Amino acid sequence: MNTLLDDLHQMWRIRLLEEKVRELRASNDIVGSVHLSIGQEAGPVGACSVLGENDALFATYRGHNWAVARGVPVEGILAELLGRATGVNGGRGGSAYFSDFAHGFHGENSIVGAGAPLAVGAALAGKYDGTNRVALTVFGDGAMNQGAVHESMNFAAALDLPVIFVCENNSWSELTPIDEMVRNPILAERARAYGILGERIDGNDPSVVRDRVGDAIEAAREGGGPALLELMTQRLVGHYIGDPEQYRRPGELEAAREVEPIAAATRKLREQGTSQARIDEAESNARSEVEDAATAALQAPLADVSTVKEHLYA
Amino acid sequence: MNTLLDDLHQMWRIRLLEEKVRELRASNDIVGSVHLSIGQEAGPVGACSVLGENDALFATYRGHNWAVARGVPVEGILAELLGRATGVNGGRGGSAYFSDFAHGFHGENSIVGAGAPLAVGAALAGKYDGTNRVALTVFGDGAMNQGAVHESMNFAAALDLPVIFVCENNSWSELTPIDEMVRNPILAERARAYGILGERIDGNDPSVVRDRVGDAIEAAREGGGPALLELMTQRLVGHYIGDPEQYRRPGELEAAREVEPIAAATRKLREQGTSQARIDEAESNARSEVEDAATAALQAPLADVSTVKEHLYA
Amino acid sequence: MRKLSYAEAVNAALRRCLDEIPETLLYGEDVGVPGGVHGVSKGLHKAFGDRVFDTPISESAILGSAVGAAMFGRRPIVEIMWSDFFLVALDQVVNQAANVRYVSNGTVKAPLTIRTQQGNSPGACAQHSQNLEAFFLHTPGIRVCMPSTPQDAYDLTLAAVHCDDPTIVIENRTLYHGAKAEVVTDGEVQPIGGLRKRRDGDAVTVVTWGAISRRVEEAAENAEVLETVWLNPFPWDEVIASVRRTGRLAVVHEANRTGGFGAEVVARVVEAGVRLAAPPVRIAVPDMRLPAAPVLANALIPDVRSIAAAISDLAARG
Amino acid sequence: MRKLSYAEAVNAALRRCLDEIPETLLYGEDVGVPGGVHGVSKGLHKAFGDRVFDTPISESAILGSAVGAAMFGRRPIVEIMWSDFFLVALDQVVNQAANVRYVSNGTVKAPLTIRTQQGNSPGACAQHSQNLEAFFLHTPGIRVCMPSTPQDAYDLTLAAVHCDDPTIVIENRTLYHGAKAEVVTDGEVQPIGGLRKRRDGDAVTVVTWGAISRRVEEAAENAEVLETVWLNPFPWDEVIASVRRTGRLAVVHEANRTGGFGAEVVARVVEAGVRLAAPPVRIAVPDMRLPAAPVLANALIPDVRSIAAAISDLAARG
Ligand SMILES: Cc1ncc(C[n+]2csc(CCOP(=O)(O)OP(=O)(O)O)c2C)c(N)n1
Ligand SMILES: Cc1ncc(C[n+]2csc(CCOP(=O)(O)OP(=O)(O)O)c2C)c(N)n1
Ligand SMILES: [Mg+2]
Ligand SMILES: [Mg+2]
Repeated sequence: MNTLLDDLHQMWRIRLLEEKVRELRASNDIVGSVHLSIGQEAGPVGACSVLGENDALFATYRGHNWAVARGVPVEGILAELLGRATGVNGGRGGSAYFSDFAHGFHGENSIVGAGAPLAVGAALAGKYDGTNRVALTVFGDGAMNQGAVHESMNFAAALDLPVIFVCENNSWSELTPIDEMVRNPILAERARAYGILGERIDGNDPSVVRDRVGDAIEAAREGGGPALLELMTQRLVGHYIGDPEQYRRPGELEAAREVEPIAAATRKLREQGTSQARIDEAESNARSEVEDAATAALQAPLADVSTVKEHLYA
Repeated sequence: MNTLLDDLHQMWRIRLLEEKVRELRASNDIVGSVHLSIGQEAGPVGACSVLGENDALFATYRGHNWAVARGVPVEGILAELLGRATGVNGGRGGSAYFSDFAHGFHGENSIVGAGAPLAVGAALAGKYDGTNRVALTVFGDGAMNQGAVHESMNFAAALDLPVIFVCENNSWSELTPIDEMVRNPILAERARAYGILGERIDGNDPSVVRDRVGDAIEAAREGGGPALLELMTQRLVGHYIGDPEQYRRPGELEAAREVEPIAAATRKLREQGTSQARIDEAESNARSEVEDAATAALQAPLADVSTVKEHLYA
Repeated sequence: MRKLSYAEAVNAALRRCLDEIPETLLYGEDVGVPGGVHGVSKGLHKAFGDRVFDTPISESAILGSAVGAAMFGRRPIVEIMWSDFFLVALDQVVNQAANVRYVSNGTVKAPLTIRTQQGNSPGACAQHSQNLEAFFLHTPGIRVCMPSTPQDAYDLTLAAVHCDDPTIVIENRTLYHGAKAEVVTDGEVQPIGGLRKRRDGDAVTVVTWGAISRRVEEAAENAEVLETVWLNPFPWDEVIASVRRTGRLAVVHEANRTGGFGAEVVARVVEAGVRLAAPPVRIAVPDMRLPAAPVLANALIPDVRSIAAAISDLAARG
Repeated sequence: MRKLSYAEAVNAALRRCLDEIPETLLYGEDVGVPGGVHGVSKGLHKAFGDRVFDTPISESAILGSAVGAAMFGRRPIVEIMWSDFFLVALDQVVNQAANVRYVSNGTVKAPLTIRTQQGNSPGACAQHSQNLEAFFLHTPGIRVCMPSTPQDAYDLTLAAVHCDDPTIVIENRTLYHGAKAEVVTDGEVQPIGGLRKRRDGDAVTVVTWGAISRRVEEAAENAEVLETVWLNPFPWDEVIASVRRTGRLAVVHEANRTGGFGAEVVARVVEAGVRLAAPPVRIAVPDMRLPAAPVLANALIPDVRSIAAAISDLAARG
């Protein structure tokens, strides 16, 4: 089998889900602010392919890509965003704060950096429950300046906990460029402060991510402690749906479209001589999956108001 | 004049103030928890000698040494600890949270790491008020793992603010050794993460501290931005008065007494041929200052209860 | 007079402060060049240069630096994008800003202004929907106001920046881009404090604050609606006097009921010995986390109908 | 039966939990090898090895890791040395722990226990003297208790660790090393909730919690003193029934008055339509920062005499 072709299919599943979400937001079937991951498909596809069943995954509000790559059903995600009873959290989480433990997705988080301490805890639990669990937490470049992320990296390092800190560097924190908010733009170098492995890698190539994250996971599982991986990538769309993106730099998006994961993978496959038919199939299969999921999600009943007060306490 | 001899005198002023505080705590004239700086006299003496009048200084609960070195009258400090009306804050701050703006001491802080953001603000103000102020904030080794300190270093770096981050590494955070709470024991190396100058220096030699802090201040004042200086030192007494210190490592205190600032300076002066009389004088002058201050402070009236509700709001 | 939206009114007030008070600074995440994620500070960086700037995503550093700068003579105006985000840095408000004046025995002050916005909006998750005014109102040393109209957004922002105490202005994103209204922008700077009587009536006194005030104003038949735009200082005398007259009290807030500031309002009124014709009523969100799905959130947040029903029910009782 | 101090009672409860519940972990700053800065966890690292450990000074990581570990089947017991220190990391309690069960629609739980201690002690500064229970009691999803006797310290700690919700146990350092008392350490684990009737009387109902309860018990002549050791869940029915009988209500807490939980108690009682012979009274610290000098702090914190005076005054009124 062809890994890159599979990766392309996985990336199309994310891309097309997000396109569908954008469509449903435009029609107001989905309401509220939505953060798309278009352009950031390679990281989750590469990383989740080396995460084990017992491993933990904590993402952010920009987490649809990680949820899909981790195996959360597209229909459950769409239903969640649509506020349906069949959503992964029955509509309680929404676009920016859903989770699906049954599928190994331990949650988005709408507080910047707040997923990191939770991941540390998941790894800590693994020290005692015999799972030898590795916890992966993903956050953005801007989150590197949040106190909780700093505390988590040092805490995991001091306790030799198997936590993989994945920083998706898409060069923007909302509307502000990361290179103006730090002096040392190579965020991976912060790993040295904590005495842990730090690497900046190509976040647009799923195989690179698979290899580097895979090695880090292996080392962590063997007791080597945490690692910080900086995935260089780009957000091809606004920070949120509706973002006028006035902050974009000249030529930025054009250049980004050249290197973005799906364009790159498609080019590579062509170079490798993969037939256009199979390349198209990777997209079309994903498209029908997303279309079917959307149809089903839109037919599902709205979240059940009669249960709105349940489950606050045990 | 002999700088080292002056430094010795300054260090004795701190040492003897602290001895007096310990005495007054034992007699319950001072109540509550008190954190002595015995053994950590060189840092403040060296650093404050190169701080300008308009510069800012933010310390911690272990801040009597910095207050004295900065020029806060010993009587005002003792009166504050004794809860007297003549205390620098009229008794409101106490041992762990007093300040004296009139003498350039902008406050202790009893929240670990919380002085750092305040210092960033003082430096920020200096960008606009024409003072070209440098802000120095001092904290311990353990505080390096607090989120607010991380945020402050990056914030100051990104904005090129003249903040000198002084980490007094006395190897203990309360009852826990710093070398077990971090993987990379050289805390100064964290400076790289922020793209700022970082140096680990001898914190027991006031002249070394004077030189290195002096250079950092100069660079910062010229727009070079912040620096992180790690002062290697030791706490010769408990974390707080009454600390049984069961955590001490074998031989630790014996070794520390060899290198502690006052012993070291005295030895050096002897080697330089300074007469014992002048060396003794450095101590005796300090002793009479502290004794007189204590007598005066003890005679001062208790904090004025009739004003206890004043100054909460403008 | 100019017609301004709520966001434009805040912007106009900030512009005036930056213009008239050289000590002011305006900063926070995306506040400078981008003009704010909600567009509230649009154009101000252009107009005032490096006194208006962006910061890293570091709330402790943002708030703490504002306290420090204020201690050194500046008048920083900083933004916490959502009040939920105070929770990563509350120390700098409660343990730092609130103590500056009192602990220094009145020798130092910290005249900073913290702008934030809070509450639910359709689809917002539990981490972006909270109403946290009760935390600040339990913190001696901090001033708090909550405008819900363009004119108040302008006036309160101005008053807050001129106030010598640390002051939190709690805005609401659902109001930012609503209908424009005529706003007096050249009036005197008002002192902090005071309330707004939104409706006359003698059956019930309804005390409310924040965006939900707009619903209350619409819902409250024959009630005296007092919007307490300033929560600290709180207009106790006026509220108590009103309840003395009507004999009935309802308090409406979007924060969840238990431990909300509505309890304080009820307590003060009864402690004052006001004779009530019927037990007081609090109309608030039940003690839940806020679910994202609008149908669920709407089942928890009082709307015009449920507020009207509760108030007329109170008017009829006793 | 063993005679234990308050600190020893907490220690005994922690030991039993570590012994009987393999999922428990105990950690925090100085909690492991040193046995806690107040000696509460003494001997537990020795007894339970790496299930009891020390951490960096990183409250966000301590609290957040406890939430994460709890989501993955552990029962972490973590310490926040002073409740004032929650303020650097409150996000992990309010935005994270409190949401786990509700937002996951009941599919995930976070059974962590957070031990802390709070309040003033002689000489303590404003940053080490606060009483912050009102913050937690305004946060749906969090359980809160506050023991003031060795037996309750034991029982509540045990109940908290066994509880499946995030639970905060608020201790008090002035009680840790006080007189020893006989403590039943082999009883059944009690469910959360419930109160303690400390005194019988029919003139006044006095509701109180925390260390100040000891003063109230001593001060309250002819009053029914109800110590609400559990604040969430709160025993509303019992409190309201008592006030119905006595017709008079006083609430005493060490937290500052405005926005304190005493307001909630007053509000609930009057909302229930209880007929009062005199207006309710709150006895609390005035809205100030806490000054370090004992003479100043003592001028603000209610003592036995002022509590007794206020209560008998209430008994005489109306
Ligand atoms: C503590 C906190 N501060 C601020 C915000 C508002 N906010 C949401 S996303 C965001 C930018 C984050 O940038 P980055 O970490 O680079 O992630 P990206 O959005 O680029 O994926 C900010 C400031 C928040 N949610 N939480
Ligand atoms: C946020 C916060 N967490 C915990 C504490 C309790 N505490 C006071 S001092 C201290 C140790 C600090 O160690 P270090 O930074 O090395 O300073 P040192 O005491 O050695 O000077 C701790 C944990 C605190 N005051 N604030
Ligand atoms: Mg980014
Ligand atoms: Mg130390």
